[in-house]
Amino acid sequence: MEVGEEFEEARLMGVPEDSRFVVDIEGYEGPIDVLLALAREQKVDVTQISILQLADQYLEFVSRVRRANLELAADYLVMAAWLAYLKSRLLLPDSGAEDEPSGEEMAEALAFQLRRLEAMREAGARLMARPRLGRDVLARGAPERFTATTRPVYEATLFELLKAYGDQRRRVEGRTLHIEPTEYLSMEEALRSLRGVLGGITDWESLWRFLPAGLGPDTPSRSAFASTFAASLELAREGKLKLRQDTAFGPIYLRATGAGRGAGGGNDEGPGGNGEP
Amino acid sequence: MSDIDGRHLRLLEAILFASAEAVSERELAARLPEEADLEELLRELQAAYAGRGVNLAKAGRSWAFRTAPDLAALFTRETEVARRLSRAAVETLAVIAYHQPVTRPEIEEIRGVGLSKGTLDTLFEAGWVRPKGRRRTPGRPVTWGTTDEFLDYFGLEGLGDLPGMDELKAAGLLDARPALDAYPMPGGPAANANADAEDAAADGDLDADEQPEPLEPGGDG
Amino acid sequence: MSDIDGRHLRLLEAILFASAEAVSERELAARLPEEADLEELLRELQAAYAGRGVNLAKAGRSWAFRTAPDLAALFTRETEVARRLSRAAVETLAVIAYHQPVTRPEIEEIRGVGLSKGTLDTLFEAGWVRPKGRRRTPGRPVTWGTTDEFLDYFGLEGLGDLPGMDELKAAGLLDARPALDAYPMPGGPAANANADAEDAAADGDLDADEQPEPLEPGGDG
Repeated sequence: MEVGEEFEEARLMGVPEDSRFVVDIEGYEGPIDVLLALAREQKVDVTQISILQLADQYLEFVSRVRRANLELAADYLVMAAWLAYLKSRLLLPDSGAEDEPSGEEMAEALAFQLRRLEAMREAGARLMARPRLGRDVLARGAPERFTATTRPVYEATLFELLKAYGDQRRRVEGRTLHIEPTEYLSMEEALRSLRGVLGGITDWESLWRFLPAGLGPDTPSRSAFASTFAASLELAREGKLKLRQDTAFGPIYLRATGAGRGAGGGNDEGPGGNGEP
Repeated sequence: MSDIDGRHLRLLEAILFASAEAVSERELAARLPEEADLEELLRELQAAYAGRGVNLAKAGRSWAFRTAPDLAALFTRETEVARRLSRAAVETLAVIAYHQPVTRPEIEEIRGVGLSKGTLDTLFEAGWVRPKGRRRTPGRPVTWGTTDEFLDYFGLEGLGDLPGMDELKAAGLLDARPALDAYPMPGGPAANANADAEDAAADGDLDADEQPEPLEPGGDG
Repeated sequence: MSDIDGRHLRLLEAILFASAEAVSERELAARLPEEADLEELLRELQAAYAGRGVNLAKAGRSWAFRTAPDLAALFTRETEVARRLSRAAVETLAVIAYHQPVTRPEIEEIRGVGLSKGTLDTLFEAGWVRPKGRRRTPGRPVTWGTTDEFLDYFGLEGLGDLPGMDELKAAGLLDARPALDAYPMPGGPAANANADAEDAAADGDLDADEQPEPLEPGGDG
């Protein structure tokens, strides 16, 4: 609970005023936090920031961090990619795609997110600045109870109730724990699944349509995405399908090459664990 | 009255109110501005509270606010001793809330320990649980469930407001161990309880006299 | 004023005075004679204590005597160490207070970062937030809101008194409008958080009226 205090100190170092930028990503809670800090640097009033400039500042921030050979969490890179995309959308004429938001809409969404977060930070600060019970305002120091008779009144809080349930479940589960395999989609499974449908893909289709069906609800979709994507690369390498991506970070399409079907079944020459029975 | 400083009076009132014990005149004097006339202030304050629900009482050379003695009789519901529930009782209550209708042996199985005699009694006495019906299994054991008073006391609109396991976990009330609730309990009613829970509670009405099909679907055929 | 029963007023005063915690209107009503007009009594009592060293403060639907806020500076000696909250906890508390009822994914979406483990836990344990109900959206996520204790702690009469509430509302900053991740962002901390948010927030209040299935609880109808 006190962790945040440390964060706050580090944070101050991350937003220096001089050009000798002290790169300290530890100080930030995430990419949005960095963006907000950068926006504050840019303008005191968050409603007036330039999103384009902000995108540049963020990308510069990320490249500085990487130059310093610091590891960046994936979230930061994802945001960088998104901002690069947003930048291109803002700079290039509208492609006219119907179902996609315009660059301006995306920029406005980002600005809104930043304003809203800023507003919540301020609200939190104002809340904490209020007179508080036990510090500025005092309660009755000597609460009285009448103990003439002794019919007991039991007390418990909802928190205690839920905590107790959580604790006891953990205790009991702990005693009879059955470790089940983590649900994830292996590369082999993805390959197998993709090979199975390969013949049917005669026209360009989005790769994500080929995530295997019947995944458990807990399978992390990222695992399924990653494996299926890797499998598609492998099959492309084998010449069994073609991949296409029209824009950076755009959807990926795939199509079987002519001979697709024949190789589908038993061809196990792929590298890696395909030899597993 | 005219020579009384209202600010001093307010401060004295607040100090006496917030103190856990009677405050001595010496301490009061130390905490009030030097120019304050303590004796006069106390007399004034005592007069202000005379005949009210709360009086300013003097004990030796110390002062304290006390509920007016004649009201004691009216505090009928206050004449109760607050008692914290034992850990076992809280846990048992939680199990009943989450798994109802549930029999005593099932509670024991879920908790992994025997239920001591007084625990259910305590919860029953508190008005939070009650017998709900009987299982149609050999021995026809009584099933237990929570009452409206339980919901009322814990500020729940309905049983549906009890957070689910995943939410308990998300709130930090459960260990971080992945998919804790996905691990089946070995046999036993609890396992089924969990598995069925979702549609099980759909009709929500636990009050049917005779609770028909309980936790083990076809438990004994 | 003439229709106020002095004995009721004294009793109410005594009950409130005797308690360190705020007392809910429900509980007050239960402790007063049936014919007592609680609303009127509270108004009368509040007026009687206005401007004194001790005031009758309202916190949501609960009431408590509290020392007057302007005396704070004079109390430094009594002050207990105020609870220190992490930045994340303060921010989370603000999001819950201003956006309630709000689900965990929505909190994460607004803050742009996942909620770390103990944060909600801490606020819940402090008694400031609690589950309020469930959204009528897929998954029926639990919504969170603040408690009367929260209001009491920060000296607020109601949610409308939250600092800046009106301006924030007017500026549209409390809208459940989808922000960033409604747009194609690959992944992101809260990429899926928003999926439900839209209609979710549309129905605004906790779905008090319908709360069937407990997720886990094996209520087995």
